[in-house]
Amino acid sequence: MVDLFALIFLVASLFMLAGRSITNTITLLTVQALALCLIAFYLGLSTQETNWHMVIVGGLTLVVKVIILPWVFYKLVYKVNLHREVSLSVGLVSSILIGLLLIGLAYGYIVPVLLKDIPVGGHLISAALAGILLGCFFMISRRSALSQLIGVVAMENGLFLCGVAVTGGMPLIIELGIFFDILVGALVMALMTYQINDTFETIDTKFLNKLKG
Amino acid sequence: MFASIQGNIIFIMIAIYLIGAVMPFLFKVNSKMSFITGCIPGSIAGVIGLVLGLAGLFSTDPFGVSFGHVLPGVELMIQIDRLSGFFLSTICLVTFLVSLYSWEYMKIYRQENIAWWSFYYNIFVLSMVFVVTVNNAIAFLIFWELMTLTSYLLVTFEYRSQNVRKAGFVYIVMTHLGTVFIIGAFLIMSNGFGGWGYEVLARNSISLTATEKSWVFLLALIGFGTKAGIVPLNVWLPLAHPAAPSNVSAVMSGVMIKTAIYGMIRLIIDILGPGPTWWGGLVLTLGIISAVIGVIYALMEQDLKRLLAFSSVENIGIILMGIGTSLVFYSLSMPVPAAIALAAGLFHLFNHAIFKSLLFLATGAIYYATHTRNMEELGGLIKKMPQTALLFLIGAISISAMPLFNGFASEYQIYQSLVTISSLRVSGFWSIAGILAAVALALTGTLVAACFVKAFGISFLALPRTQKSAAAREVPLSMRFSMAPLAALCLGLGIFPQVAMNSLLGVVGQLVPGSRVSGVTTYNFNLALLLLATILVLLALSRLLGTPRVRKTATWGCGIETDAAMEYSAASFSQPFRRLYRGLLQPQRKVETKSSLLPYFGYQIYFEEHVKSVLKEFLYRPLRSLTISMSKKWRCIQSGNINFYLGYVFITLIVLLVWVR
Amino acid sequence: MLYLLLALPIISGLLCCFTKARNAELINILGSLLTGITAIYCCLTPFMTGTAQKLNSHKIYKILILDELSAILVFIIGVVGTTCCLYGVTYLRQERSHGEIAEKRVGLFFGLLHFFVATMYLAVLADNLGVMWVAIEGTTIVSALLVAFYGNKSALEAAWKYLIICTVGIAFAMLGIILTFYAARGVLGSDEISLSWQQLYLVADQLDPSLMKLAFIFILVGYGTKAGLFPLHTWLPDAHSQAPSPVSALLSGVLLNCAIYAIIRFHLLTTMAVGEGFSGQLLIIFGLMSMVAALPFILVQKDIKRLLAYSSVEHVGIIILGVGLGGTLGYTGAILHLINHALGKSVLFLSAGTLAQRYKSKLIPKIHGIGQWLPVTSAIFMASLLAIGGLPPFGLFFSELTIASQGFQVKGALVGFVFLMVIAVVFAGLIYFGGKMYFSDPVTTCPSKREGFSVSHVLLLLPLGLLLLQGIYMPHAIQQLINQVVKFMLLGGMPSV
Amino acid sequence: MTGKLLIILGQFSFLLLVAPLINGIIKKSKALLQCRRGPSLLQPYFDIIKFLRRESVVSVHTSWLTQLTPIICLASYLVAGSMIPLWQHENLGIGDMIALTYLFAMARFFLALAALEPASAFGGMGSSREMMISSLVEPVMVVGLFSLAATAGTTDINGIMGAGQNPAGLLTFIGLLIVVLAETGRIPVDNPDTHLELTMVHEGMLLEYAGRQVGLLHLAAMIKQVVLLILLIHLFWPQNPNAPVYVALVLIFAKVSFLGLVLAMIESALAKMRLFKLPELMAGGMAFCLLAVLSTYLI
Repeated sequence: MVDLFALIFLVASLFMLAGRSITNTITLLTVQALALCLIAFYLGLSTQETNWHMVIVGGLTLVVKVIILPWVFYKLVYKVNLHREVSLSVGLVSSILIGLLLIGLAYGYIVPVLLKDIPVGGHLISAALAGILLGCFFMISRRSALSQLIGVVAMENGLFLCGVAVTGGMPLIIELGIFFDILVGALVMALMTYQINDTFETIDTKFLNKLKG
Repeated sequence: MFASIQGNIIFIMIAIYLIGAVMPFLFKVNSKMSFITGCIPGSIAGVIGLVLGLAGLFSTDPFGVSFGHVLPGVELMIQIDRLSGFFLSTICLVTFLVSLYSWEYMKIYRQENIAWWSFYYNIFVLSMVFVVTVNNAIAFLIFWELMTLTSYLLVTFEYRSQNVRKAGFVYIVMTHLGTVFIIGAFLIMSNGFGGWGYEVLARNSISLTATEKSWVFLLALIGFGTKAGIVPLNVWLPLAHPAAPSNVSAVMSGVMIKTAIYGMIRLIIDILGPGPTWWGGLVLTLGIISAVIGVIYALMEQDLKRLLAFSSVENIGIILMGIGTSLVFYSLSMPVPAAIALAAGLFHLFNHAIFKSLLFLATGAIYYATHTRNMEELGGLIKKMPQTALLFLIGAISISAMPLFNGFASEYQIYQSLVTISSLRVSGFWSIAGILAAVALALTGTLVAACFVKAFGISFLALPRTQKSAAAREVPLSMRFSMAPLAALCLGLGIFPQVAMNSLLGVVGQLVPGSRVSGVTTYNFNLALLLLATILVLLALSRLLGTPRVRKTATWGCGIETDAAMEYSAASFSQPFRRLYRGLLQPQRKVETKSSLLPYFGYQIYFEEHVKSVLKEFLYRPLRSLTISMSKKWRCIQSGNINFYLGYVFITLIVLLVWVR
Repeated sequence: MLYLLLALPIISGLLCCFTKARNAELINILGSLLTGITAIYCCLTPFMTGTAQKLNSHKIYKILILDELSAILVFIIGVVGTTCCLYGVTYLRQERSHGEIAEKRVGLFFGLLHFFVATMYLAVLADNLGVMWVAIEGTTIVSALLVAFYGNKSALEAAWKYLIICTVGIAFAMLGIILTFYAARGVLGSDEISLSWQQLYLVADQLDPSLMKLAFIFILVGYGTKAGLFPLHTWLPDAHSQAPSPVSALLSGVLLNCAIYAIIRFHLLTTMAVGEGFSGQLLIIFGLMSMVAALPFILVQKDIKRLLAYSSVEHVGIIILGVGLGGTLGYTGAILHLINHALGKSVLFLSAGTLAQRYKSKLIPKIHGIGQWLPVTSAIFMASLLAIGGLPPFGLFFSELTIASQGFQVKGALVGFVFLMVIAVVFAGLIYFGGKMYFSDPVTTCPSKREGFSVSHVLLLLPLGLLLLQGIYMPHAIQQLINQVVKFMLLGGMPSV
Repeated sequence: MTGKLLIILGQFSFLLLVAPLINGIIKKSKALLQCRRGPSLLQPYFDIIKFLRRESVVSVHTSWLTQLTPIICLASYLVAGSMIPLWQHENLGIGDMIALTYLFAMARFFLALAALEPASAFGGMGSSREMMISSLVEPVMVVGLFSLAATAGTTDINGIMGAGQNPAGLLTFIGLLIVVLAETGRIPVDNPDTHLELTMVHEGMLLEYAGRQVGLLHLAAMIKQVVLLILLIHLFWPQNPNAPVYVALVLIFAKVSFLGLVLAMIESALAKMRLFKLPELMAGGMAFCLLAVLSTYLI
């Protein structure tokens, strides 16, 4: 059951690489987050006495990552009205291939080789690592500030999944702090995206290349 | 008890130097008081230091004072043994006179801020004192760098001119890079647990392997060689010395570059101990190269101070010849000749300190009187400033090693060592090498003579070439007075060299174990006396016979009235040498004749000839441009594209993940 | 006490945000002074009492802790932070007179400045890995706002790169923390304790090596990004050059040190878990890489603040190298260098900022004859430049020498020699540009009147004096403290009692 | 002490008396070789006395240096001569090769300075060329003397008496003979008789001198020549140490005049070289001396 959600998560983060449309990307991000909080709820409720910690975390995810952030992003998209990724730094096909490669790396090298003697819950952790790597690569392959922002959140999702997978969630206070951080960070980035849009009349970071040497 | 008294004296000396450094700030800048408070404490402390140095030179066991642990694992302790004593007395003797001299001399720099000058100057001297007296590697390095820094600030004192800035930059960069090698040498010897004292290093160095020892030797040679200005590394010297005010260049050339020799002796002979023979051979070779090349370039110079700077290179070469010879003997385990050779080297070091500072000060006097250092603008000064002329002449005679004067006394000793090395027949190679070295020394000697005939003859004799030198006046008394003792020492040590040699043998006896030398055959002072006597007798005779009538007329100028334009100029004096050594100097001449209406009458000739510094052309400039271009290429990694930046992070992560197992 | 240390800057920051410029300055001065005093007082306690000062907020585990290592950092933040906040007043006045910054944003500036300081305090005081992570992420966010403060194109660009790159890095760091947590939970069981440094150090040798190796790699990449190690340093020159000078001073003087602090802590942990060699090896490699890679940028550089930024990269490399080499000398050198670099570089940035303000340009060719126009500031600038170049009588010479000697001992002559050579060449670059600016004729446009001595110079001279003390005569007490810290590190984070 | 002084005085007077005669002999024999009658043997004496009596014309640009130089030259050559023991070979304690070399250098130094003083181009040219030539000659001289000194193991002149009496010594002798030619300013290096401005070196330096000074300088030059010849004899062709005084003196005189004849022959056989051909000549001399060294040490 968990593995199914993990699969959804993984597929979502892979497909983010596939499309040019930013709105779709945001949808995929939402799907990712949704899978995430489902996993959290499942882990929390499947056990005979409910693990409230997990439930709370799941709820937070639901609020922050499934509702608030996507909403913010959508607004942002309409504000700067940029629905399609203007320019990629890595071509779609090649980025898909690289994405598959990264998944391979996570599944085939990091977990079985580097973490071999550690009993990990299913392939959650592999999925999480893959998610993080994919998120990072997503940022590399996209040029627009907005996509990079989305990439950051995607990585955070991967981190979250990893936390859940490995440790069944960090201590609650930390968890809260992290959520707060992500929220503020994302908002600040969004703010800055606005400013960039105002100042440069575009959010394509290829024009942010005046500082060099 | 004795030591504690000495300690107090040391404290007092340091205090006086510091007073000299800060006092001038209290007075209105460039008021008379600031000059006095800047220079007089320096000279007083110099006297005290001289006394201390002599005490150390002749006392059997070292004395000193500790300042406690100033840094983690570093105890700052002044310890004056014989070697330190010798160098301390040299430094303090010269700086004492220079400080006296500066008091008047610095007045030509009124527009600058004298307070800063005296701050830098006193700290500079103080750091030199520390460099030769501390017994701890870290402290040595700290004060070594402090010395470099302060001297850099002194060199760039007239920073308004472009050349001075350039000179200062080259100077500090070269010496700083040199320091890296010195640090390397020290660190190879130090064990990891912060053993920094000399004796600790000495203990460690016993356990070093032969290759490690050789590395230490090479690093030390390069590092100190940079400061001393041995030939491949001497580019800073002819730039920095002329850039600094003359009194400062007197100190730099007279004593500062000698601290490098101190470091070499301390590190290689005292701490590191004997090594393979090729060490000595290398030092000897470097010495020969520096001596010959240095003097050839000196001969080409028109600027008096550049000439003196190059001749410093040459003299350092001669000193190194002495040291190298002694290293050879040392490694062949012949302590006695080693001791004598080393003493000879030290003796020449001291003599060079004396006459080179004398010459620089005299040049400063010329600059004071004429505001130029270019020989082509001078001339006829022997009539305008006779006493300065006499002092300069004495310096010139001594540096070109004429009998009766100290330069000859020390070069004689070095000759003796070379003869010994070839007559002991340790091997055919060394026998021939000794003779060849002697030949090189002889060649150097003649070239130096030529060089200083030019220096004195062109700038002091014949007619003044420009208005500047025609209007010259004799410099103030205090300047002449502070030069006189140096001249007196030149003559005195020339006539009684045994005194110096024997006390130096004491110094060497401390360094080279088992070298108890009773006395050494200095060249007999009967000769000196005889020569003096003969000269005097002949003078007396020519007086007694009564001079026949003397008619004073103008010089015969082929029928034309002679004027300064017809004199032999400095450039034309050195022309034969330029032609002789064209392979090295690569002179480029450019001649244009512009004829006016008639081809035979009244046509002007434009002539210019430059010599190239081969080192600069073919070593330093390419190196520099290569570095710059490589850096320019490398900058492209900071391309300004954020995707790349993220890519760097990502790739680093992947690489590490792959690397980890 | 520690809570006070956190509370003070936050309070004053809040106050600043919602007041007029005039009062904001006042509050800023008061707040920063108080914070500084508290910091100094706090950082002395562990040495006085000899034990780490713990604050039991929650019954089970501690949020804040002040042991020897963090005390050093608190000291640095105290001194440099206060200096920068105070200097900010003069700086902003200049900016306002030039009309660079609107009157009403002054309060905001000081507020953010104080929040920035607060987050850094939290980062070094946190006993909990998670809290520390949160704090460091917080510093990124706040300081990004400060970097973007001017709001012009280049500032925005710098801020954006800074934000994005550092966030990505921090994310990796989080992954490392999670792995550590997992490894620790295997030993310590209960959740909360297993993220506390104190507890971790106690059980460090039982942690799973392979997990810790992986964790350390993520940590290194993560916090390394923040610290500006070579391939990850790309945000650093942009941010440092575009931020207002007091902020650049804080970034380079303190923020980098916070990241280094995190790396050091994990290094100690990993060394005890995995054994010698692994993490040290990595640190040595990264340290050397950073030094060598920063060199060319320093040799050919037009922008004075970028120059200083790259020299920061180089110095971070030096510190990291020292930590990696380890041993008594290595750690002593690293700690001393941490302090010295923070002091010297902040002074350098502040004075350079003033120069740039006066000449209305950050380009070195445009800045002539500072020696004659601004004698005092330029003297301070040159002094700190020489200090950063590693020339005696300033402290950096000694710390570099110490690290170098450890290098010669541990890694053989080559590493040590490369290390020294790079430093020397960097010095050549610095002195070249310094000389260009100092020993040249002043621009014709500059007013004839020379600058006099003012209170802001005293502010700059204070750290410089400390630096001098570090280089020539270190009081015995301070040497004791340093030894204590080094002992602490050698024991691998155990309290040294 | 007094004994030594007497010996020294005796040597001085011997040199002073013999030197002009030797010069006369050389001149005369040269003339005869060139099928001229030539001046009388005593002509140099007359010249010197004439010069010493004549009024001296001094340039207004000169200073005390010009007055002092002839004295210094004469003194240094005399002292150099007194280093080489002529009869009883007891150690005068002053004989030393290096000192000898440098005494010559000293005389040259002052002469070159004095030549620069009267602001005329000829003097300058003369002195610069003189220094150049000396920088070529002196190394050869040193390598020659040192190869002998090293074999003898000392630089004391008594110590190395007759050190050149071996096959290697012959090579050294040739080398040193070339040195002597150069040092005495003879063809092929310099022409003592010319007064054509552009070719003179030694004469060029004396150009502005007149009267007593020039007389002293001529005398000094003659003494230098004799000293060099005596040195050669001392090294390569010494006579019995404990011969009575008059025998020794007579022998010395004979040998010196013989060498003078040799010089005369060489001079009349060769033509003057161009200035910048001299390095090759000196390289030849150097080659001989080095060959000698190699043959002593390697064979």
